[in-house]
This record gives sequence, structure tokens and C-alpha cells, in this order.
Amino acid sequence: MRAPPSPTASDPGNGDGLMHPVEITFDALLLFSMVVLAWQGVHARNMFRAVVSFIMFGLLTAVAWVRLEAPDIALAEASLGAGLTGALLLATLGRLAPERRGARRPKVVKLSTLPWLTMGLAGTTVLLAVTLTLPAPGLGEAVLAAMPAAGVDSPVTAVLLNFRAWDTLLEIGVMLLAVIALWSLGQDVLASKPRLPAPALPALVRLLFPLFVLSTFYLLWRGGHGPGGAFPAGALLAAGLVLALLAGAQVPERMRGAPLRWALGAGLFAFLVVAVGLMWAVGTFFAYPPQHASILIAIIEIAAGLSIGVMLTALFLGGEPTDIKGGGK
Amino acid sequence: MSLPPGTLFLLASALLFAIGAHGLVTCRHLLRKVLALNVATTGVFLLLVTLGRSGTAVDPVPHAMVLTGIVVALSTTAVALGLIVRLERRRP
Amino acid sequence: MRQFIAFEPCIDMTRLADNTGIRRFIAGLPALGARVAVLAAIWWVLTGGGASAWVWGVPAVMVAASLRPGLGSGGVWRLSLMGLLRFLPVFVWYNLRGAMEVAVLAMHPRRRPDPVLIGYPLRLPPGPARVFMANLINLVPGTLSTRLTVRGIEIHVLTASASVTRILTILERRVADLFALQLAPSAGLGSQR
Amino acid sequence: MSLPSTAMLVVILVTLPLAAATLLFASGRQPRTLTLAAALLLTFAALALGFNVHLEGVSVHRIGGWAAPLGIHWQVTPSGTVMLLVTALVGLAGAVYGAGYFLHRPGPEGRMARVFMPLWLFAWGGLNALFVAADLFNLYVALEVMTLASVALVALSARRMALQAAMRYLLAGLFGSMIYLLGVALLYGQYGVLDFDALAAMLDVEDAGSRAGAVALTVGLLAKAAIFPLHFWLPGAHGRAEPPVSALLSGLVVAAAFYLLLRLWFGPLAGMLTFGAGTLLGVLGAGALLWGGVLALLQRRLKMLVAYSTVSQFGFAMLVFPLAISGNREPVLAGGTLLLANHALAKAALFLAAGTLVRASGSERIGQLVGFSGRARWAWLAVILASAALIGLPPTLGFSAKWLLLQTAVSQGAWWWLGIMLAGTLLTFAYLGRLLELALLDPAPGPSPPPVLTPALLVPALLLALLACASGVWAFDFELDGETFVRLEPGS
Amino acid sequence: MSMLAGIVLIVLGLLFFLSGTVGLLRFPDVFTRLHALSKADTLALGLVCAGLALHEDDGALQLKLLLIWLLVIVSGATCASLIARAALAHGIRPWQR
Amino acid sequence: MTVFYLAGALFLLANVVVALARVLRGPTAADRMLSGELMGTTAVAVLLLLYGATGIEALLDVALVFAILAAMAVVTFVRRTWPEDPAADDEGESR
Repeated sequence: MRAPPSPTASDPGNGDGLMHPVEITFDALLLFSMVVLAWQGVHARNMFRAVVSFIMFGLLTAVAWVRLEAPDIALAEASLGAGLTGALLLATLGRLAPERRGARRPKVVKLSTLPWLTMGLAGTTVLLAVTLTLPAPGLGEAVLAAMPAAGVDSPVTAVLLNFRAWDTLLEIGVMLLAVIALWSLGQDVLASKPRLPAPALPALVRLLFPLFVLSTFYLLWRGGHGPGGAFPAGALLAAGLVLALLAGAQVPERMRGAPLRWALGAGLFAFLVVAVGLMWAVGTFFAYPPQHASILIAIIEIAAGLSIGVMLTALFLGGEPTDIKGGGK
Repeated sequence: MSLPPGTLFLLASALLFAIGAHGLVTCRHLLRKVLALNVATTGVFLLLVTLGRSGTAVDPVPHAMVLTGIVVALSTTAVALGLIVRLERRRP
Repeated sequence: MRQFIAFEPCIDMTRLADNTGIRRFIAGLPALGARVAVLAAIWWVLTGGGASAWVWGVPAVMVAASLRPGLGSGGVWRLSLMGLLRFLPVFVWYNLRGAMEVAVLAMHPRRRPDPVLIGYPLRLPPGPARVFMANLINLVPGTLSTRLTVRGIEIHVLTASASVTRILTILERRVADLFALQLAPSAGLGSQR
Repeated sequence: MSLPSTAMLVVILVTLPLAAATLLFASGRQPRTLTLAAALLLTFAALALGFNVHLEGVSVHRIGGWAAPLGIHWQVTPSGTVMLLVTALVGLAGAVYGAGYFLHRPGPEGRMARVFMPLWLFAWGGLNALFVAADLFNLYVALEVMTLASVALVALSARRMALQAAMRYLLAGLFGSMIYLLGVALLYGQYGVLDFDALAAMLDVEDAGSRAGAVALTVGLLAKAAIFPLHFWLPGAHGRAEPPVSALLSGLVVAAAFYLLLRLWFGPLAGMLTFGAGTLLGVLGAGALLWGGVLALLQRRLKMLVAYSTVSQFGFAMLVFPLAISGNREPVLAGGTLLLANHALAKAALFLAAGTLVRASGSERIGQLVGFSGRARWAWLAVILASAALIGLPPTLGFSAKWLLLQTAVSQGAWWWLGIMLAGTLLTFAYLGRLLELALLDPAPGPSPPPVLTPALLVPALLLALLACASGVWAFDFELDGETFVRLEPGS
Repeated sequence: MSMLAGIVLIVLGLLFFLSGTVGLLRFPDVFTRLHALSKADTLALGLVCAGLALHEDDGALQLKLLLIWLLVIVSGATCASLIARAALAHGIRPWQR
Repeated sequence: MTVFYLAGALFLLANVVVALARVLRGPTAADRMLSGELMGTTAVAVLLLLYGATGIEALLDVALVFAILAAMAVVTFVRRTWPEDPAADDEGESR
């Protein structure tokens, strides 16, 4: 119906306070519930309640990103926040001893919280006062000017995989490092053999799994010219794999060991090969020749997306899936 | 309305930061600390994007920074949760 | 039981060597074709078509069609078009009615639910149709499936009344139509627990 | 034969560790020759880079060919090069030591040997990326790489104490990163740039937002560098970790965070280093110096003593900030960098030697350490040399560094800070002397079949300690001919 | 015309959402609340999707809305059963008048 | 029209806030979980309405991601946080 989003008609508060009262109310309510949920997520007396509040906080955060005109972040928050973070927290909760799960805090207000509260309030006020005065010039125009040579049409993807690709490389490194760190702590920690689920669950996963795969590719494709890209795509893939694991599937034996580790390392490796290869071919680290930029970025994006999917699944598993006899089956 | 643009979001980000930082210091349970840290980090992310929005053209650099930050936060959270689980099992 | 996550290609080249393999492969072709067609349609819905979209779309559909989550096959989905046409209106009507009933119950100042657990003996043969039925029960008036057992489904009924079993019987028949299945002979009506 | 270009060397230094770590992890094997070859190659690259920088001075490299505010820069500065070099030396020593230390140990130790090298290389890559970074956000990501690798290394033994220490370290580290990111957000909101030079050019020192940003950056890094009130995580993490890990952490990781403080306050934020800011940082340093020193005196376990000494030594290093308030900053920066380099070499040597001694004695208690006998003698020698460097006896590197700072203090008439420096040196002397006295004058017999101490457990520590002692002379030249070092740290 | 019909559908959807929420708050136990969730909310989302689809003239986008609805229906129906089953297995007995 | 969509989204948001009471009150974990589920559905609707208001197509993708992940939390919950008592009867699951 409306081809391009018109920047003025419905745009919340960009510029000179043209916000409609409904929008302001919406934002206020949204942010209010976010703050309440954040407080609950930290301080709820029951641990489970805290975790559920935090998951909901993530949901609302995604809506907040939408309101801030950051659909890229909203996608990532939706796929990571609503999918994996929640699953990770709930699974962790299940691995804690039952009496620690409920862990009620004493109701008495400790005196020591008062100074902290005062300091927090003071800090908040200062932060707010400071941030309100910031002019925020930004690099928007510089990015726009460089877009023709970027190799992709989406500015965020251009920043992530071209202008600041070195950051992204290191960040993939952080993720791989997290996997190695978890694996270095010892084996897969799934406590007991989980019972086979109700038949409805495998049926659901069988139905959804191809859709997960398809939408992974969809988001990778989208990343070239709109919100999308390797992170949300990888997160969706991981969500599909995690769902399959939860429905009773096992990491296949022929995938364990070397193939799995190569899949985990593939994203970082592809990044490094391209970056250093360009140093060798062009003479500058990470300098895509403009005519090849889009294909190189696409290669990195695919490798990173698939690798991120596997890495996130590994993060969910929380340990190396080697213990075949003891673990599941 | 006379509110400067993004005021509400700035207020919320400051509050989230405060809640998170406070929780990180006062909570005993490690899981709560991790949640508090995530809340505070979300506050910082909100701040970054809100600030990146008030320029003339929408600035994609903060968006990219926040995307990177989200992934980093998730990775570190996963490690923290892994540590918590292992600590639980070695509880005396 | 071998349960593997993902990466079980449908077309197993090693099996093509012997005769039965070829026969089985040919027998599986229509199912694979249907799968590919559905996924391609979904890809079109997602992307809105276009040349660049299909450059990604063809491999994407192929991969999505050939990867399985490693949870066993779960049985064949053989749907009948006529059955679908007969099923849809019933489903839409019941879904609407179910939502209305819940809404009225929730909004009405004095009415309260009067729930009860009943067992409903399923006449559908085991397989995807049963699971489909069990999920469907959650969407129609006043019923919520809780457990699927060999004997049937345990159902939580929001307001006990005779109409529930009638609805379920109709629904079961439509599901059987949808899956082109024959119902087992009646095993009697649902018994109160 | 001409040396490879600086750009090529930087690329090798930052990507080779990551590539090697990925390969080691993916292949699942630990060919020791390969890991050592990677470590050696990195060391050579760092040496060549040092040579290049000596000839060419500061150089700037655009990543991806994108110009300043949009793209990311690498900046090869003299101080950064010193850190890269020290990292390479300590990294190599640690790799050799680690290969020897984790070798032939059954059970969980086999697992430790398997993951030690990838993690070590990741930390190494993160450190190298930090030392050449000139971009606020790039620093954040590199810091995360470094922190996460260090946390995993602390938890390596997977014992409860180690896990606890790792968890505490992780939380402190993440807290630091978060505050740091807040500072980045505030500065970006003010100026819309992340690049150091662009920021230095635009910085308005009177502006409240910029000040808040600077404070946030500093607090974040203070938490990562374990400076006084935020030091609580350090002794546990360093004291409980495996010895090669402690060496890396204490010598390099903490130093990297501190180096970033130097880099920021002598680079983009230089204009803000006023009397108030400098004094405040100095007071924190003095607190750390005394607190860490006194606690080190009270420790009864060897590695905890060394760990507390780290807190104290970084307090000493903090004193560069008040000294840089007025007057010529170059010698102060040079002194600070040399102090870090000295600490890295000496402290790493100390931890490696401590690990050897603990293994030789079968006990961590200072009173039960084996004496100056057998092969343990070499470890003790390393301890003595490293102690000399830490205390700052001439002609060690520590002496050159402290001498530079003392000179500045005298020339500025900063008697107050001078007194604190002397007190700190005395404290260092006291706790290290107590260690030597207890162990050498009243040695325990040690376990009856003495454990085998392979050269891998002895040589790295000894070499590092020797280097810390011997490079003092060279550093004096390096420094006193002036220009080399001073040839423009950018932004100062 | 389709504009008006769309608005009506969306408003109806919103009302069903409201009833689902009220049911969630008023109903006595987890099973009855699941009824409210699985029926009222899925239909409500369907109505909203249908309303938006009427305002839309791109076929692919209309079908995307349908896809979203179908996904929510499938997940919603399965999850309701899963929660009910888990609740029974944990010894939560259904509330009875 | 934009205002209509926004008002609808606001209405749903208010719904969510009211439904929070169930999260806080419980009483069982299942109650909290199912209100989380409700919130997921509502968030999809909110995103759709925001799409109606702004016309940014990416919002449909966000909604799609929410929809496809809707089951994630509940499945983890029943399989990991609250796994069924192994002693419970297994009456021949028909698989």
C-alpha cells in the first residue's frame, strides 16, 4: 500500500516534536513496562518470575527498537532475545538445584541499599541531564556518501561488513571464544536423560524446521538490501536446531568432533581468509575492490550466518557434545 | 508537545542503567547479577541508538555498534551461565 | 531408534544403486515434489519474488526441503483437497465459536467456568492425523487436549455439556476427510472421568 | 633482505593469533611444533615491527581503505610497540612454559593442555588488536576478546575456587565493558566520531557530556585494570589460576587495560588531564599501592602474594597521571610505558617461577617452599632477578622507569608524590624480601622424590627475568636520546 | 469499503485480545486460562491479520500476514497442550466448581 | 489512519500491562509461562499494527521472527525448566 516509509507522516519525534499524543502515550507505556519488567527481572522474589520477566523485557525491547526506527536491531533482538537468550536462561534455571531456583530474597529492606539507591538516582539524573544536551551529529552522512562503493544497499550491513568489518570479525571471534570457553569447562552438562516429549512436540518441530531453514536464507538475502543479515539469520538457524534438540534429537555422531568444530570455526575463518586475502591481493587489509565487494560480502555473510547458527546452538548446549553414552539417547 | 525528541527513551535508558548497575551490586544470586548486567547493557544500547537518531540522516553506525554489542552480550551471558551451572554442581 | 538432528538428505545416492532404492526413491518423489512446491511458495511469500530473490531461493528451497530435524519421519501427510475444502469452513466456524465462548465467559460478570476432565476415544489411526486432531482440539469451543495416549485423548473441558462430544465427533470426521483416512468403527462416546 | 612493511606486520600480529587459534580448535589437535612456530613467528613480527617503528616512527593504517571518521584505523605508536613486543616475549615464554606445564598430566589436565593454547592465542590476538587500535568502539570489541579469553583461562582447572574467581572476574570485566561502552555512547553522542585523532581534535574539555564520557571510559578501564577500589576480583583470579595463566593475566591483560588508560589520557583525552583529574587518579593509585602492598605482606601463600603485588604495582603506575598534569608529558608517558613493560616481564617471570616452585615443593605455603637447591635453584634465581626488577634496583628496566618518573617529580617539586613512590618501593622491597628471607633462610625439605623440573619449566621464567634486568640499560639509551621515544605519540 | 471492513476486523480482533486478557486474569486455574489463551488470542491475531490484509494490495504481503497467523496458531495450539500436560504431570489438579 | 493503528497498538500494549499481573501473581510457573506466551502473541499484533502505521516492511519480518519463535520459550520451559516427573505414568506415548 505505502511503498516507501514516509519520513514525516508517522515518524516519531524525528526533528521538532511533531509527535502525536498517541505516540507519546505509547512510548511512555512501553518504556514504563520495560522499566517495571527490568526491575522484576532483577529483583523478583521468585527466580523463575525474574527470568520470565526478563524474557518479556526482551520482547518489549524489540518493540522499542522498532519505535526507534532500528528494524535491524529489532530483528536481532527478536531472534536472539526472544529465542536464544530466553531458552538459555530457562535451561540454566532447570539445571540449578530446585531450592536455589526459587531462591527467595529476604523481604527486609537492607539499609545498605539506601546509599546505592541514592547514588543510582543521582547517577540517573546526571546521565539524563547530560544526554539531553548532546547534539549527536553522527556519521549518517558519511555513510550515505560511501554507500555507492559499499557493495550492499543496506547501510547497516555496509557498516558491519565493510566500513567496520574489523569490529565484526573480532565479534565473531568473541562468539567462537565463548564456545571454546564453555567447552574448556568440561563436557556437555545435560544432567539426566530427558524423557521423550509428547508427540505434539516433534510434530511441531518437523513442521517448523524447514521454515526455520528457509527464513534463515531469507534473512541472509534480506541483509543485502534491508534489515536482516548474518546475526538474525544465524539466530533463527540456531533456534531451529535448538528446538530440534529439545524435541529429542541428538547431535549426529558423524557431526561430532572435527566436522562440528570446523563448522564452528568457519565464520571466523572465512572472515580472516577474505581479510588477509585482500591484503595480499589489493595491498590493504579488508579493502574490497568495489566490483567484487558484493560477492565477497555475500560469501562472508553466508559463512558467518551458518557458523553463527552452529555457535549459538553450541552456546545453548553449554558443553562439548562428546559424551554419547552418558548424555542422552 | 514540548518534550525534546527521544526524552522518554533517554529517561528509560538511564533508569535501566541504574536498575542494572544497582542490581549487579546488591544481588547475591549470580543469575540475578547476570540479568542485571543485561538490563544495564540494554540501557546503554538504548542510549546509543537514541543518540544516533537525533541527527539529520538516520545514522547506521550506532545500529551496527548495538548489533555487535548484542551479540557480544549474548556470548558473554552464555559463558556466565555456563560458569553458574558448573559452580552449582560443585557446591559444597 | 536413531534420532539425528538435520542433514539427512532425502535423496540418498547410495540407495540408488540397488533396485529397491530406486523404487523407493521414485515412490518418494511426489512427496518431495510437494515439499519443494510448498517451500517455494513460502519463499515467494517471504520475498515477493524477483530474479535476485530466486538466485537465493532455489538453493534455499533445496536445502530446506532436504534437511530434516532428525526426529524420525512422523508419518506421511497425505492431504485431500476435497477434504480440505470440507474441513476449512468447519474449522473457521468452530474457532470463531470457541473464541466467542471464551470471551463471553471471561467478560460476563457472573458466569464462571465449570471445567471437567474427560477422555475421548480417538477413532483416527495413529500418526500425524492424531497429532493434528490433538492440536485442533485446543482451538475449538471449550476443549483443551492435555494428554495423548494410545486409547485416546484426555481433554480438559471448559464447561461440561453434551455438545462437546458432538463437536469432537464432527471434527474428527472432518480431519479424517482431510487426511483421506477411514475412521475406525465407533468406540462409544466419551466417558466422564 | 628488507623487512616486511609495517602494515603487513600489523596484519600478521592481529590475525595470526586468531587464525592459529581457530585452526587449533577446529583440528582438535595440538601439534606442539605448530603452536610454538606460531608463537615464534609472532615474536619475530613484533621484533621487526619494533625495528620499523624505531626507524619510521608513528604510522597509521586504514582498515579497508576507509578514511578516518567512517572507517577504523590502526595506529602504531612507540608505546604501543613496546607493549606489542613485551606481549610477544611473555606470550612466547608462556606458550613454552604452558606446553611443559600441562604436558603428561592425566585426567582433566589433558583437557587443559588441549584448550590452553587456543585460548592463549585468542588472548594474544585480543591484546595485539588493543595495542594498535585507535578507535573507541574497536577497543571495546578487542577488550571483550581479551576479557573472555582471560576468564576462560582462569577457569581452566575447573576447580570450584577457580570457577568462583573466574565468575567474579567475568562480572567485573563485563561491568567494566558496560561502563566503558556508556562512555563511548556519550562521546559519540557529543561528537559523532569514534576515531582517536578526530576525537582529540574536536574535544571540548569544558563540556559536561564529554567529561561524563571521559569519566565513564576511565571507570570502565579502572575496573578492568583492577585499580584500587575496583581491585577486588584480581587476587582471586590471579592467585587461583594455573601459573602460566596467572603470568599472562598479571603481566599482560591487566597491563593492557592500564595501557589503554595511558593511551586515552595521553591521547584523545589529553586536554582533560587537569589538576583535579590527575590528582584523583593519583590518589586512587596511592591507595592501591599501599593497600596492595600491605596485603601482599600479610599473605601466606606464594601466588596470592604475587597477585597482591600486582595490585600494588599498578597503583604505582597510576602515579604517572598526577605527574603529567603540568610540564613535559613525554618522559612521563615513556616512564609509564616502561613501567608496564618492566612489570609485564618481571611479574610474568615471577608467576612462572612461582608455578615451578609450587610444583617442586608440593605446597603453596611460603614457609614450605623448597630451598635454593637442585633445579629449583634456577627458579629461585628467576624470582630474585624479577624481584630486583620489580623493586627497581639499577640497572633493571624497573630502575629506568622509576628514575624517569622520579626525575619528573623532582623537577616539578611534587614531593608528595615522590614520597608515595618511595614508600611504594619500600613496600615492594619488604614483601619480596620477606618472601626471599622466609624461603631461602629457612627452606623446607620438599617432597622426597623431587618432581622432575623440565627446562620448559625453568628457562622461560629465567629468560624473562634476565630480560627485565638487562633491558634497563638499553631503555636508558632508548629514552635519553630523547627523540626516538618521544617522536610524537599522536594527540600529545 | 475494504478499508471499513478492515477497520471493523481489527477492532474485533482487539476486543478478542481484551477478552483473552480478562480471561487470563479472571479464570481460576492454569487450564482454564489456557483455554482463554489458545482460543481468544489466536482468533484475535487472525482478525488483526485479516484486517491488515484488507488494507493491503500486494498479494505476497497479504500471504505473509496469513503465514504469520498460521505460525502463531500452530505454536499456540501445541504450546497449550504442552503446558497443560506439564502442569498435570506436576500434580496440578484442575480447578473444580 | 495512522492514528487508528497507533491507538490499536496502544490498546494492545495496555492489555499487556494488565496481563503482567498474571506474571507477577503466578501462582504456578505454568501460569507465568503462559502469560509470557500471551505476551508473545500480543507483541506480534503490536508489530503488525505498527507496520500498518509506518509501512516499514521490515516490521513484518520482525513479526514473522516472533511468530516462528513463539514456541521457543514454552518448549524450553517444559523440556528443561520444568521437566516432567520421571515417575509420572508414561501410558504408551503413541509415537
